[in-house]
Parts: sequence; structure tokens; C-alpha cells
Amino acid sequence: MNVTVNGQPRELPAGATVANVVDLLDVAPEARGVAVALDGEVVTRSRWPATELREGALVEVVAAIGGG
Amino acid sequence: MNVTVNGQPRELPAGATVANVVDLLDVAPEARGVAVALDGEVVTRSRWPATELREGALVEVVAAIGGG
Amino acid sequence: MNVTVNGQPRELPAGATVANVVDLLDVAPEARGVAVALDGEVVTRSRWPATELREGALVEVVAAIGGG
Amino acid sequence: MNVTVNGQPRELPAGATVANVVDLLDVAPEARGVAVALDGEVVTRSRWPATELREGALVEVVAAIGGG
Amino acid sequence: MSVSDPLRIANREFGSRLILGTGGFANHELLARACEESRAELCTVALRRLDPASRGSILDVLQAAGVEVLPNTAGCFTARDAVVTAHLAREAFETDWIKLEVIGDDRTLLPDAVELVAAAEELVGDGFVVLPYTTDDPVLARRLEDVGCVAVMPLGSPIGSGMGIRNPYNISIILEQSEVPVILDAGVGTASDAALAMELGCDAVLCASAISRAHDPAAMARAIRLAVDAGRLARGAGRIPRRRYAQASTPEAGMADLDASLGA
Amino acid sequence: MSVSDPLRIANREFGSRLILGTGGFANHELLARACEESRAELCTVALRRLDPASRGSILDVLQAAGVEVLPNTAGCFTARDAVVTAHLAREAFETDWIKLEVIGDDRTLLPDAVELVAAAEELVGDGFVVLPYTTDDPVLARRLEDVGCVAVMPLGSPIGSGMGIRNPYNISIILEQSEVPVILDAGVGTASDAALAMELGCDAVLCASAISRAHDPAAMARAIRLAVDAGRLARGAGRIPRRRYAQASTPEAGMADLDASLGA
Amino acid sequence: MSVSDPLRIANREFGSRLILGTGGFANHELLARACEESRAELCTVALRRLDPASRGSILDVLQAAGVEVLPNTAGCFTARDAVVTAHLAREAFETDWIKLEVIGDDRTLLPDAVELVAAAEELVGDGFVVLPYTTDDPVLARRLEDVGCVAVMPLGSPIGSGMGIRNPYNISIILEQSEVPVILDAGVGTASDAALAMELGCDAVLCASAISRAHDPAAMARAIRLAVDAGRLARGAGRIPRRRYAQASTPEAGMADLDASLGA
Amino acid sequence: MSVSDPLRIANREFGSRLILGTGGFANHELLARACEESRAELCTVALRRLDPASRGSILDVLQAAGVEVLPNTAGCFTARDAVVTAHLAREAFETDWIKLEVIGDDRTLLPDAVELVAAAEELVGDGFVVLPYTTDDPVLARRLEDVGCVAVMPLGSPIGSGMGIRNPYNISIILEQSEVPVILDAGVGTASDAALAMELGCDAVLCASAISRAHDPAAMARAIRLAVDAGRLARGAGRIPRRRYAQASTPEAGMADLDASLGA
Repeated sequence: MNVTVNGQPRELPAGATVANVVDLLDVAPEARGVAVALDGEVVTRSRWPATELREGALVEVVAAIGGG
Repeated sequence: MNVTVNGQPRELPAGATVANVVDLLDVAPEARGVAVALDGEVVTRSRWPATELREGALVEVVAAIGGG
Repeated sequence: MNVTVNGQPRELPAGATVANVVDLLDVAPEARGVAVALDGEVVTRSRWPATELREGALVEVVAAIGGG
Repeated sequence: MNVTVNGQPRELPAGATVANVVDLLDVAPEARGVAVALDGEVVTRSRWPATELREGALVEVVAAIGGG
Repeated sequence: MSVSDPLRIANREFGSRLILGTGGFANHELLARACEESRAELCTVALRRLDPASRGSILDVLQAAGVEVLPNTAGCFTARDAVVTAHLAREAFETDWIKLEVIGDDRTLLPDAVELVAAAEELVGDGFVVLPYTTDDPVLARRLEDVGCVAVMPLGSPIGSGMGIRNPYNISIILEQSEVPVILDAGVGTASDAALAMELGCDAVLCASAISRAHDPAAMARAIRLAVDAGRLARGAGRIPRRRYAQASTPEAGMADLDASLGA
Repeated sequence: MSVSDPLRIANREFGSRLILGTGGFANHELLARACEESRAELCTVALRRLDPASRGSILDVLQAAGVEVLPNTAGCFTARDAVVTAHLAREAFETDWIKLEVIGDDRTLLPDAVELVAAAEELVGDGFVVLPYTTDDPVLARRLEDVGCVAVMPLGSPIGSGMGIRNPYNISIILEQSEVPVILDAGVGTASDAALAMELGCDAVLCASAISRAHDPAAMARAIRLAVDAGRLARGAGRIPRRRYAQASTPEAGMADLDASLGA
Repeated sequence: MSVSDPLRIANREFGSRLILGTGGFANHELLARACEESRAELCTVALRRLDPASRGSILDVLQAAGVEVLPNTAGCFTARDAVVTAHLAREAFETDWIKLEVIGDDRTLLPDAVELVAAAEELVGDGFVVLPYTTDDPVLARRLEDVGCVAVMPLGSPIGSGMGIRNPYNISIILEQSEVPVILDAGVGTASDAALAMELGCDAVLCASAISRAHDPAAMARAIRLAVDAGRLARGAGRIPRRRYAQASTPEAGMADLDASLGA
Repeated sequence: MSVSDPLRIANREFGSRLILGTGGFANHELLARACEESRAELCTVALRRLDPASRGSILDVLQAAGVEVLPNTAGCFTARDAVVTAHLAREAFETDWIKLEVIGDDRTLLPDAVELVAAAEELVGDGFVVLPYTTDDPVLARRLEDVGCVAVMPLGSPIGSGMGIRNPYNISIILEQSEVPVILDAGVGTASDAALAMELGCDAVLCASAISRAHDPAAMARAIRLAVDAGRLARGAGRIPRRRYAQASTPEAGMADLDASLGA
């Protein structure tokens, strides 16, 4: 299954979830300051394990940075 | 028939038209710088004679003044 | 002997000194923030007792006030 | 005789006058916008021919230029 | 840019770069004289309820002066009111041109950005040639240009306030980005304000109160007309840069030595 | 004040209120054209060591233009130098008029108050008609008037800096107190600066670098001439007051009710 | 107003009236020190794509400093992007508070009025506590208040420009009309800008670049903190009016007569 | 420059960079409290004809506050009056220090350049430590330094006018050239004026009316003290440059793509 994570193409096994993607990025599940959007919609943290990706999914994993 | 012309109540005979109202205000039919709105919609000059008023009609007859 | 003290005419006995004028104004001889000019020239404190006034003398006794 | 004309050393014959200096500079005697100072003092035009220079004289011949 | 270029708005050209607002004159005679002295070719007018007691139309004055009419939507607080007013103006004045005003506050008479964009878009769609009175917000000006306005008319300061151009920075940003004419509208109080607007690069200036409410409107009309020309010329002439220190206008070389102590 | 009043300095009258400084022009041709466009009647000139290599006097240019010459003492740093230079100028130009400059600093070219007053006093005593270039200090301006100067010429900002009028407050205080003409000298960078000077109430403006060093000197001369006229007219026309809030130029009464919800 | 009143935004109170933007610091150590010197209680943060290479979260720094986080939507150009980003921020930071930015131009980073109002309205509807970054347009500020924003954050000048408050008039009009706190956001370049904002009556000031990009961020944080306090105190202390002429601070009565000519 | 450097004037050092003028306070209690809040170490006082009716000397208040006295020559219009007054002050206060004022105009209380230089020169010759109140004229400031003054005290605007620094350009030129401390004297109206003076690089600020005539003098004393510190710190911290365009404080790289249209 081909998806896009933070702008980069990734190949993931069928059935991969948002939680798998977060894990791939080396983020602890309880890490503060991290959020995920799937196809332009927010996926709340509690739903990361249950939310499966579809072919072509657009995943954005964002984190806190300094900002004005 | 009771209508409102430029904010003032007026009693007009049934079947009165926009042209009648304009005439009542002493405006020549070809006067420049004059326009009419009936119930919030513009009535073009050519339709003044044919446009009959209904009970409660709101007629606004406006003219040019100095403005910035 | 007629002299002027701070703009006011005063009559003083002949031989009157600057020290006498200062005393007349109820100023202690050691009062801080006070100075005297006689005919436009400063009279230092130590010379107050010995400085006699002449007829028509112009005495200015000044003191500290708030100023910018 | 050594003199200084407009900052440059010049050797002139004894008895040389301001008029001679002006002439040396190619200035017509009636030229407008020209004036002469000798040793820091103005020499009026009428006195140019009669004013002899002394050894070491400082002659300034000035002319009109654009100025603000 | 050539200084003698005409002002081009939509498909029209104007020799004058001063637009006269006709509100605030004590009488038609003063308007006529100011009109003449201003050499304006375009004058704004408004619509209000017909007053049967009033004799002599302002249109006669403007026709005699040979100027064209630019109707406005002054006094409208919603896009809908402004749109209907524009349609009334098209009827009354037989022109598609409209100076669009949608006001958001009755104390400052500042435009309402949201209603203004909505009205502009609708009127452009209805075939109007729209010149919107706007704030000095560059993003709003670009939006108005994007929806099809033929010019933008940012304010220098509130209508009738005479405070000049409060934020020349914003006006200059609007000028950099705009591909339609930029007409400074509102805020001019006197001649130098108009000159400054043109020096910034504005294509034209609209004045109403500065002229109509001056002690001598005809003289002020002439003054502001000269100032518009002066500012336009100065812009084209290429001003000297601002410098922190002086630069002598008289050459410093060639100073005479007038110190006598060296002599004799 | 009448706008068409001539400018009176000492016993002379001038129709023009723009004095042109002739320094900084790239050539005599540009000076001649700027002279014409400026409509100046008075032009400043300076004296420097005669350069035998230079052909064609600036005086010929100015004579052809029909303007009169106002010599200056530019470059002098002491009262004595300025006094001698003034006497040289009297010889060279056959005029008692002198624009007196005594500079105190070569980076800012600002006047030296103490030397300036001393030179002015001496020159007045020598029969000169003295127009001193001065700071914007009102007390200094009054001293210069008191010693007999026929005008005062305060700066807006340093010579050639183009920074305009840095402290309009001081200029306006000078204007309130002066019984001789006040001529803004130095600092004008472009047309609006000149208009502002006249609006403040200045009697005239002197420009050199703003014109001579503009990209197009003739165009800038014309621009500044128009701006001087505009500012003078605007001053006479009685500008509107500055207001914190808006004042509608279009009457607010008589708005039509265009809300359809009441109808039908 | 009492100077020691806390700043109330929505249901929260803050002792500090300086909000620190955390962007632009060279490293976390400098941020930590500036945080401390600023005495800020609220710091803005942003969201960007997670960078696996980056070690140590800014959140640890802010937690150690004991400050709270105010997420922003910096970089969003549409209402939709800003709304989604706000929802991401709610997830990431477990707060309903959002500093709403919707930018309309990438060179000036000025807000887009139309998108901003749309986003604010939607976020308020979604239960957010919305603090919008806005222009200095008073009508836009009122609209934002009307749709339920808990504060308005007008700019003084563009983000990072350091140009201070370009149009204090507009800021003061916003202050007159607002019933929610007004926080000056963007444009502060140095301490006096912050003092001026508070003297105008602003309830707080947000600074990022002025501090983070100063040569010595901790010193500037302290300077601006003192300036905010100074401006707030000065506002409360009731400043003297501006006068055209002088008013002696030293009494004029009682001058001694020191002229000797009357004596003897 | 180090921010914590003491202020050095002549042979003395001061921890505080705010000098308090003691004129204009409604009573001694308010002066005492302002003195404390200002943390001033130096306070100006004047001399006037002794008033037998007045009880309690201002000197007691200042002694209790632990501050030193800097006498002035306020009200003097000639060099001679100022010199005699300085000698009286030396007698009265047992100090050689004198804030020299020689006024040229009773409406603006502006200094008279010529008399001021004459008085300064004479007083320096008489062994005084002279701190002259002067205009913002850089050439005059240099003359005062050249005759031996230990500091220069240029005005921002007229005494008591509260108009702030009318010509920051001149103040900055004075700062560039001076080798003695520059103390801004006169014109400060509120805290931000004082901060600005220090940011320009002034070594200290003197305030009288801004504090003494504020509605709450003690609060304003504290505000201005904080502002002086803020301005000094900000100067040392190295402010960001002013930029025409924005510079994002939040990084622009790493924006998430939140546009759903590509998904699914």
C-alpha cells in the first residue's frame, strides 16, 4: 500500500494504522505536542491504533516548534 | 391603497403606478438623476408607467445630490 | 537708611549688616539653601556679619525651591 | 618677488600690481563676477591697477560659481 | 511612466488626475467654481430621497462644467444596500461606473472589508465598472483587484478627517502590487497631502471635504490641483535620496584663503 | 495675506516665492532649463578661486534667464571669513545682498549660532542686506532679526539631505514671531516638502540640490514651483481642521430604505 | 483600571502582560533565558511536520519555564487550513486556545480579512478560545469581536519588520471600541514600541522577533518586559497634556533682581 | 557600553540614569514619594527670593531621600544673571555643580545660544562643573563641550510641553559627536519618550513636569524609571533592523499539507 507521510511516499503493509505511522517516525505514543491529520482531517490520539490507512492516504504528523 | 413613499405614508387609488408616484413628487418623467426602487428592487424608467403598486408598497424615489 | 530687600523697601538703622537682614527674615544663620546678593554680587556667608549696607542697597536673599 | 596666487606660488617682478595678477589669470579687467582679496582684505576693482604687491603677498582671485 | 500620460481607468482616459467629490459645498455656485479650478473631469455624486423643495439639480452644474459623473454608494452599510444603490445609480445616471462604498462604522466611516468584497464581486458580475473605497490594507486591495475592480481607492485617513496619509507604508505596498490604478480617497486635508500621495506613486487623488469645506473652496481646488501636478511631476523627476548627513550644494573645493595672518 | 501679494524682502518685491540655488547642476544647460521652469527671480551663487580653465560664466546663464543674483558665503567657518567673503561678493556682483552662511561642522554643514550672529551684526553695520542661513532655533532667528537681518532662512534639515522639515514645530514658532520674511532653506527633497513649508506659512523656499541633483532637474524645478504655489494657495484657502473621527462628505440624511423585508 | 489588575482573557487571568513568541531563537537555551527574563506566562508555539532528527522538544523548555502554551496557525493562507491546524493544535497541546493567523500575502504576511473572519467564526463554533492576529482595521476588529473572539491582536506593522506602530490612530480607535482585550501583535522592534503600545491602552503585547532575533535576546526580553510595565504604569499615572508652548517647571515668581545698576 | 556601567559625569558616578527635576509638585509629600519611586540620585533645585511664610525646606525632603542636589539657573535671561545665580547656588548648596539655563524667550523657554556659551565659558573659568540646558543644535552642543562643560543637556521639546523628542535626528547627531555625557532634558511627556531617548543612546534623562504634574506623580516616577532602564537595556541588547517587508517568526518550512482533495 502506497501512502504519503509528511510529503514523502511510503510503502506500508495493508491494514497499517495511524499508530503504525507514528511509530515509524520514532514517536512515543504518549509524546506531547504531536498530532496527526489523515486526508486533511484530524485523527485524535485515541483513534490512532484503530484508524487504518487506505491506498493513497495523505498522512501528516506534526509537532511543536517555536513560532511567533 | 396605502403605500409608503420616501418614508411617508401615502394613500393612492388602486392601480396607481410608479409613474403616478413620480408625477406626484413633481418630477418630470425625463428628469435626469432620478431613480426608483419598489420594495427594494430597482424599477427601470421604461417600466414606471406599467408598474402598479400593491397595498403596503415601499417606494423610494431618489435623486442626485452632492456626495464624496 | 532705606534699602530694598527682596524687592520690598525697608528702613534699617545705619550700620545694618547683611546678617541683620537675614535675621529680620527669620532665617537661622546656619540655614542651608540660603544665599545673599548685595547689589548684584554674592556675599558669602562668612562675610554676612561684617558686610554693612549702604543707603539704597539692593539686597536679595534667596532660598531653595523646587525647580526643573 | 614671490607671492601666492590662489594657493599657488608665483614669481612676479617687483612692483607688480593686483591688476597684473588678474591679467595673468586671463581675466578681462571688466569681467563680471570676479573679485580680489589681498592678504585677507578686499581690493576694490578701481584700486587693482594701483595696488602693488609685497613680497609674500597672499592674493585670492575669486569668481562666480554655482552655489546653493 | 511619462508625466503627461493620461490616467487610464478601465477603457477610459482622463487628462486630470484629481477627482472631485461634490459633497459639502455650501451652494452650487461654490461647487461650480471649485469644479473649474480643480480641472477635474470626473466628479462623484450620491443618491438620496428626492426632495421636492430643492430646485436646480447638481447635474446641471456638473453638465455646465463639462465633467462626468461618478456615482457613489455612500451611506450603505451592507453589501445588499450598496448593490441596490449601484443599480439605482445606473438608472439615474446612465453609467455603469460606480464608486463603491460599504461602511462598517458610523463614527469613523471606515469600510467593512467583508461586505465590500461581496458587493464588489456581485457588481462586477452585474457588469458594473467598480471603483471601491477601501482601507489601506494591501491584502484587501488585492482581493478587490482579483474580483475585477478596475481601480482601488484606499483611504489615507477617515473621510473628512483631514489627517492626510496616516500610513504611507501601506499605501506604498498597495502601489507595488497593484495592476490597476490606485486612487487615494479620503483623508487629504490640504495641498501637501495630495502632493505626497502622488509622490508615493498614486495614479490620482479624490478630494471632497478638503475642497468643499475649506474657507475658500475655489482657491483650495486650485491649490490641490497644482499639488497633484507637482507630486506627479516630482515622482517622474526622480528625487534625491534622503541622506543622514549633508551634501554641499556649493562645491567645497576652491575656497579662497582669507586668513590675513599668513600675509606680509 | 493675499495669495497674489508679492514677496517683499527689504525694499524689493518678487513675484516668485521660489529661490533657486545654482549649485550641483551637471552643466549650464541644465541650470538654464531649471531656471526657466522654476520661474525663480533670484538665484544664489558662490565665489571660489577663479579657474582659468573654465569657460563661460554662470553669470551669463543667469543674465540670459533674466534672474538676479544672490551671492552666498558658503563654505565659511568663521565670522571673519564670511564677512570678507561678503565684501568680495559685493565687489564681484555689485550687490549689497548677501545670503550669509557660517558653518560649524563639515559633516552636517549646520550653522554656528555664535559666529553667525557676529557676522550678521557686522555685515548689517557694513550696509549689507543680510539673509542668514540659520538653524530652526526660534531664539537664534529672533536674534538675527534683532541685529537687522532682512529675512531669516531656517533649515528644514541639513543641506542636500533631502530629509524635508524635521521639526515643523520650530519652523512654526519662528513664523509666529518673525516680522521679516521666513524663507525655508535646506532640506527640501521633493515637491511635497516645499508645499508643506508654504502651508506652515513660510514666505518663500530656497532649493538647490533637490532640483539640481534630481534625475530630471527641469521637471523637478517645475514640480517644486507648482508645489510652492500650491502650498501658498492652500495656506490662504483655509484648510479644514484635523478631526479624530470622520465627517461624512455625503449627507447622511435622506437615505433610501432599500430593505425589501418591509414590502409586500 | 488599576495597574496591578491581572490581564483577563476569557476565563483566565495573567499577571504578565507580555506574551512571548518562541520563533526565531537560535537555540533552546536562548529561548529559556529569554522566557525567564520576559516573565511571560503565555508563549506561542507552532506546528510543523515532525522532524525525526530533532531532539528535545520546545515543550520541555516551556514546561521547565512554567509557562503555558498558546498554539498558533502561522503559515495558513486559507480559513480551512487554519481551522484544521487549530484542531491539530487542540490535539497536540490539549488546549482550546488558539492564536488564529490567516495570511493573505507571503511578502508582508498581512492577514486576509475575509478568510480570517470565516475561520474565527467556525472555530468559535467548534468551541475554541480564539485570539486572532488581525490588521489595524477597527471594523475588522469589531467583526472578530462580534463573532466571539476573546481578544483581538492587531498588528503595529508587519511581522518581524520592527517598524513599531505605524498607525497609532487606528490602534487607539480599536481600543476605544473593544470590549475584549486588545493585544498588540507584530511590529514591536524595541522597548519604546512596547511602552507606546501600553500607553495607548493596549492590554498586552506579544513579541517574537524583537526578542528572539535581538543580538542579546535575554537582555531584550528584560528590556521589553520593563517597557510593558512602564507603559502600563504611565497610562495609569495620567500623563501631562501635550502643549504647544513651554510651561516652566521652576516657578517664575520670586526671581531675585541681580542687576547691579540699581544699587549704590 | 555595558548596561550596568554607572553614569560618569565629571569625577562622579551615579547608578541611576534618571535625574529628577523637583519643580511642579503639589507638595513635599508627593515629591518625597516620586523621589523614592524614581530612584534618582540627583535632583535639580532652584533659588528664589526667600519666602518667610514657607515652612519646611525642600532640602530636608531631598536629604531624607538621600539624593544630591543639582542647582539650576532657571529663569535667567542673560549670561550675567545666570553667572551670579550660579555663584549664589554655590553659596547656598555648597556645590560647584550647576545646571546652566539661559533662556531666550519666555513663551517657549528655549535657550539663548549666544548667552549660554558666554555663561558656560565664564562659569567653567570660575571652577564650576557646568551642565548646560541647550537646544538640539549639534554645533551648539559641541561649542559647549569645547568650552569645558562636563555634559550637554539638549532638549527634546520645550520645557513642560510633553511633546517628546521632536527631532531625534539632531539628538543622534549630538550623540555621535559628544565625548561628554548627553542628558535629554525637557520634553519628556511619558515613559515611552524616556525609553526612546535611551535607545537613541542618551546617557541619562532629566524629568520634571512629566512626573511632578502627572495625575499620580509617584506612579509616573516609577514608570519613567522603568522606561529609562528598559531603553538602556534595549540599546545594549542590539535591536533588530527595521525591514520594509515581513520576516516570519514561525519557520515557513515544514507546513503540513491539509488539503483533502489529494487524499482518497
